[in-house]
Amino acid sequence: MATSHTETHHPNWLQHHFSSPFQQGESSKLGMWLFLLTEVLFFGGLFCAYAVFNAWYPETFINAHKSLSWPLGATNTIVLIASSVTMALAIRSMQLGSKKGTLILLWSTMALAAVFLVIKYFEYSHKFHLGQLPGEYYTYEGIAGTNPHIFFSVYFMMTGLHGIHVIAGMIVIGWMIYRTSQDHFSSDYYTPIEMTGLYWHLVDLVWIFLFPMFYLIG
Amino acid sequence: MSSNGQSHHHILPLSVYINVGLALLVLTVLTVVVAQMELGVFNTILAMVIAITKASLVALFFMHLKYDNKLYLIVFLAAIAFLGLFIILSMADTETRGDIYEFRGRPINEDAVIYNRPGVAGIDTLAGEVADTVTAATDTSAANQSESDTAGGQ
Amino acid sequence: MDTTGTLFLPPQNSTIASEVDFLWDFIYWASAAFFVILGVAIIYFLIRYRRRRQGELTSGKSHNVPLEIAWTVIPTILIFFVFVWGFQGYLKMQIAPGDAMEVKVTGQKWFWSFQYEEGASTVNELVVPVDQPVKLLMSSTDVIHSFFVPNFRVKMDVLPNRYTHLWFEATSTGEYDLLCTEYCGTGHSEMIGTVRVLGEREFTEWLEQAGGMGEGMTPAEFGEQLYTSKACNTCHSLDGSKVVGPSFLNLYNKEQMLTTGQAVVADENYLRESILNPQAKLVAGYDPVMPSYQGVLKDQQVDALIAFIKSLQEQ
Amino acid sequence: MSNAAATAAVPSYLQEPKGIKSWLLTVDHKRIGIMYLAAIMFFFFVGGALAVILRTELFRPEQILMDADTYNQFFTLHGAIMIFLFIIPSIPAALGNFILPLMLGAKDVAFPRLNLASWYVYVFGAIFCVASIVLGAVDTGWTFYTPYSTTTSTSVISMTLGVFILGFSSIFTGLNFIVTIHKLRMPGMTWFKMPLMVWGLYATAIIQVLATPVLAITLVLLIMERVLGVGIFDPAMGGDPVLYQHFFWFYSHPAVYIMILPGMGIISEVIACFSHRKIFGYKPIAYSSLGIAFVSFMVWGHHMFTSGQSEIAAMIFSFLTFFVGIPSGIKVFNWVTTMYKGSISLETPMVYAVMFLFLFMIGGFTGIMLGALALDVHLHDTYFVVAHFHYVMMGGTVMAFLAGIHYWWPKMFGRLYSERWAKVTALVIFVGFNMTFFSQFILGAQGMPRRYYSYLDQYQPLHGFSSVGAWVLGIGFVIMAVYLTASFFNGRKAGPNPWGALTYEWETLTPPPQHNFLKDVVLTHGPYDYDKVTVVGDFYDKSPTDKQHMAGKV
Repeated sequence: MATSHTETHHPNWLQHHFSSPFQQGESSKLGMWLFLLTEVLFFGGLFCAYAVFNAWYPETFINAHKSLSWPLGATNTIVLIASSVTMALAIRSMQLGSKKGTLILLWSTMALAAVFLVIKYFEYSHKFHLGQLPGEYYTYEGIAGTNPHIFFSVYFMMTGLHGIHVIAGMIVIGWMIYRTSQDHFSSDYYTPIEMTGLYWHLVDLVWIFLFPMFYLIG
Repeated sequence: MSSNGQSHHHILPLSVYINVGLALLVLTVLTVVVAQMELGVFNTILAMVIAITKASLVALFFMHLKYDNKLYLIVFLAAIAFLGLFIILSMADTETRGDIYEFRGRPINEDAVIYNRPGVAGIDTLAGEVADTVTAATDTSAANQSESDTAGGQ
Repeated sequence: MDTTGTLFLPPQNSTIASEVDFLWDFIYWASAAFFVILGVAIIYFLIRYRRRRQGELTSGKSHNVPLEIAWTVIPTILIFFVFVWGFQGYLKMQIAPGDAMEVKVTGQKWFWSFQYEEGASTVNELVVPVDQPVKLLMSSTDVIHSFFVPNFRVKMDVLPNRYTHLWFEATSTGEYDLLCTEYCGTGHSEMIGTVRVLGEREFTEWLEQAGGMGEGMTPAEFGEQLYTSKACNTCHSLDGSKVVGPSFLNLYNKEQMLTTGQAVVADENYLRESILNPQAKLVAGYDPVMPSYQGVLKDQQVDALIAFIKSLQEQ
Repeated sequence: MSNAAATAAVPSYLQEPKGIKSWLLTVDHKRIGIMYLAAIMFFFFVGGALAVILRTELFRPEQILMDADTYNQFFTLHGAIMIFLFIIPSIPAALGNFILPLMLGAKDVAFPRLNLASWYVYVFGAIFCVASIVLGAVDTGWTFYTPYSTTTSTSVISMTLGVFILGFSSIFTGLNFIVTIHKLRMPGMTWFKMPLMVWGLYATAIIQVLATPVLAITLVLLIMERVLGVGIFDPAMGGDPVLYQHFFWFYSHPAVYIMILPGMGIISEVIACFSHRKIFGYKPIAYSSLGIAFVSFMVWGHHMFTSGQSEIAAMIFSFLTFFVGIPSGIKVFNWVTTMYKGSISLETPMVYAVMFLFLFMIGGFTGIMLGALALDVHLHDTYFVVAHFHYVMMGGTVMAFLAGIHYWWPKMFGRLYSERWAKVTALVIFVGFNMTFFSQFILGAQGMPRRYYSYLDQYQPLHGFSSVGAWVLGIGFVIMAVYLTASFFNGRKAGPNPWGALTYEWETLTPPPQHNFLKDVVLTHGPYDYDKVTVVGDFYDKSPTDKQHMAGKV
């Protein structure tokens, strides 16, 4: 664990109960990964629901998925991938000690996240307009197969939960932008940005699966 | 390595991020193209294979799993493994209910009667929980409920 | 066959019961053996090795490979037998014999109804012949219930919009408790019925006249009988007190205020509609919980119930 | 550490810093542990009072205190409070929080602020749960089975939202513990030099982070079902109520091990300490904790043998269920063997540990009965199940919790309790417990279904007996509250190591100072090296001298 010569080096961001910055950084990272694990299982329930109902009503799922616009979904996928790249580069930039580069890249990530949400907004409002709503509010009649509302229940639950995560991510990125501009970070200490990055990549990961599940194969 | 805890792993060259980003882009285009073809079950399999590839790229490079402590990789794989366990064991039930008696494998009414939920509808219940005062409103909703019961009853 | 029951288990009145009880006995006695061995060991050690002097050093032995293998392998083997027997018994419970008589069971808040292929129907009383397999095809109209007859050792949940099934073969005539074991609300503990096992001939006779009005009975008397047998009594009192639904006392020709705000007179037509389609005109102050009796009651029975309600006029 | 005179001037964590604000904003794991302890004890007594009221109602089949609806709300509250507000946080969040960093020789848990947040989240969640009483109570049972929970008119949303929030508290604690155990062990403490309590908490924490999110999403879906009618669990809309049960038990079965595993950790500590002997089979006990945690994720379907799930699923789940039995059995064998050739002193914690062994054995054996498919069909959802899980949860976890409370009480508050009263109380609780719940085994096997407000006459004698037992049990806990309170205010002062234990929480002052240890600790002996090192506990050594530490020789 701790190496002895770290005792003398005690920067102000090092908490008292850690014996070295290394120990603190590793702890944060492990904590973050465990948090991501809980996120995976949180989404997991919905993945399970998707799998069960997809197996029960395969025709419905195939018919219903055609009502989603894959060009919009694909655009959103590309937008999120781009935001992941900028996020990863923001961390790299801070590793190199460039505050300006980090700020630009964080702002780009934020902007791409906003684009994602705007596209999602148009998709949602179109669905609302058609009456392709979850569960008992479903009124659309153009989809053949049993229980098409279940497809939309799962669709709205999963993309909605994902959307909430995107919004939460934007809030955290905003906080990181603020802290970066206040010179809280340096090439020695950038753990919070790194953690934000991990979270943001997970949001991207989830979407990488949601996209084919709903837009491509139903 | 210095005493600082962060730079113990080397900083990846810019090209890694750009290349991975481009690979993800190509894979996205590929999965869309493949989905337009009619390949039966292979549509699903291919889409999932591509998604898993993309996810692995993100996890290994963007999330640094390839370079970091292997413990994080274990944590991440554990999450996937237990999710898999959850889905597989749940579906071990939902997919085999009709094994002995076929009638047990499916609902009695395949098509749901969407607007015929037993009891009080959800929104009204919420309202009732927050403030139990609007009795008149709930009464009418109960009446509507019973009308739809008559309409949709078997 | 043990028909008296033991300290723990009720009498065995079905073919599967002895198999279940064998498994019980096996686990019970194996557990008792382990419990006694370990219990005696604990007490013996507590006495034999009680602390006599403070601060003495003790044995550092912390492994004994043969012992550890023994206490891993032996329970594993025992448990494997338990699993196999348990699974075999379970399969027998699941697969009904091909010649089983079929009865349709409906669970509702808070009573059971049974429909026979021959057209008869009963409430809270399942009548079956002895020594003949009976297969129940079960579903619920509201929440999950569970069909349980302790003396038969059978149980199965009753789900809405899904069929579940259960079969048994009663081995002796008599009356056995039928209980709901899946929590279903206010009347859960009142959702109790009877399984009446009849001899083969008696059963055939019963099936023929089931559901009909007995000879020399007035419609009101028949209605009174239906009032209990169809479980109206779980929700409607005869003494004017409010239970789940309105009391039958003085109900006939009474002016009722509906949830819609309209008033209606409880005449024959209203009573008939309320039995067959209870939610159509709901009296204010009551929940829409009564199930429809369409198809459960025959016309003659509805008439009899109305006659019975009419007879309940206080002077 | 032996130099008591020199260190007496150091203020304990209870004394410094002062003021209510310093408590409410503390990030000290010990204070957070004590705050948790206060909160869970409050809810334990609320839940216990509900239990006594329920048993009183069940004394006779007819109405005694309340009507059926009230009864249904009471048993729901009893279950929800005891499980979500008491047992799940009891050992990990209250005792574990206090003891884990001390055992590891760490200054605090890895994320102290997250730890405090976890407590506030707990309180916040508890408020929602309690608010449901005012908003119209909940009558679904703690399992919230659909479609009953989606159609009942009671305030299910408030309660489920409360449980949802409590889940986060549990996740925070688990996450914190895993990181703490991985990263903050003292120099020299390798994985197999950790006390078994730490292994228990580690296995528990793994379950907490893996299973709790699934409960969270289940409850979100349940709330959505009520609010938007999404229909995923609604049979009338093409959904599946049995799927809800899968979702629910994927959390709630492992949750059973969240409750029992740390309890098993405590028992390992207490038996080793009071037998004054190296624990027998350290590695098997440690691995069996992880084994139980792992297998616990694959057995949830045994709650659903009669639910209408498929025969194949029932077979798989029954088969896997038995693999939980083996590691639990191994633990019991190891504990009993640890007592062999020990130097056993039967102080109160050890009394509870022995009670645990007996009660947990009965709980375990009846678990085998419930895992056997054909037999479970008969016993499922009867009082047999009620008795079984009370033997495991109360006879197991609560006895372990009480053993832990009595074991660490001197460390937490620096005072001893009345040993005589504690032993009498333990006896009262043991008798009351068996009266209450053993009779329920018989009731259940005879066919008495659970969650019944009234019952058939033939069950009355045993119900009556059980109710009397519940009163005895209630009296036992009241006595305990009295003598522990008395000890808190004017118990005899305790030394740093009353029981002569070798784990490192006893190496610091009693009660510990703010940052746990006066200087950094390094591992010098294993947690159970009673064959090499011996310490006479200051509880036994009544003379206030300084020769307690006699390392290596007698």
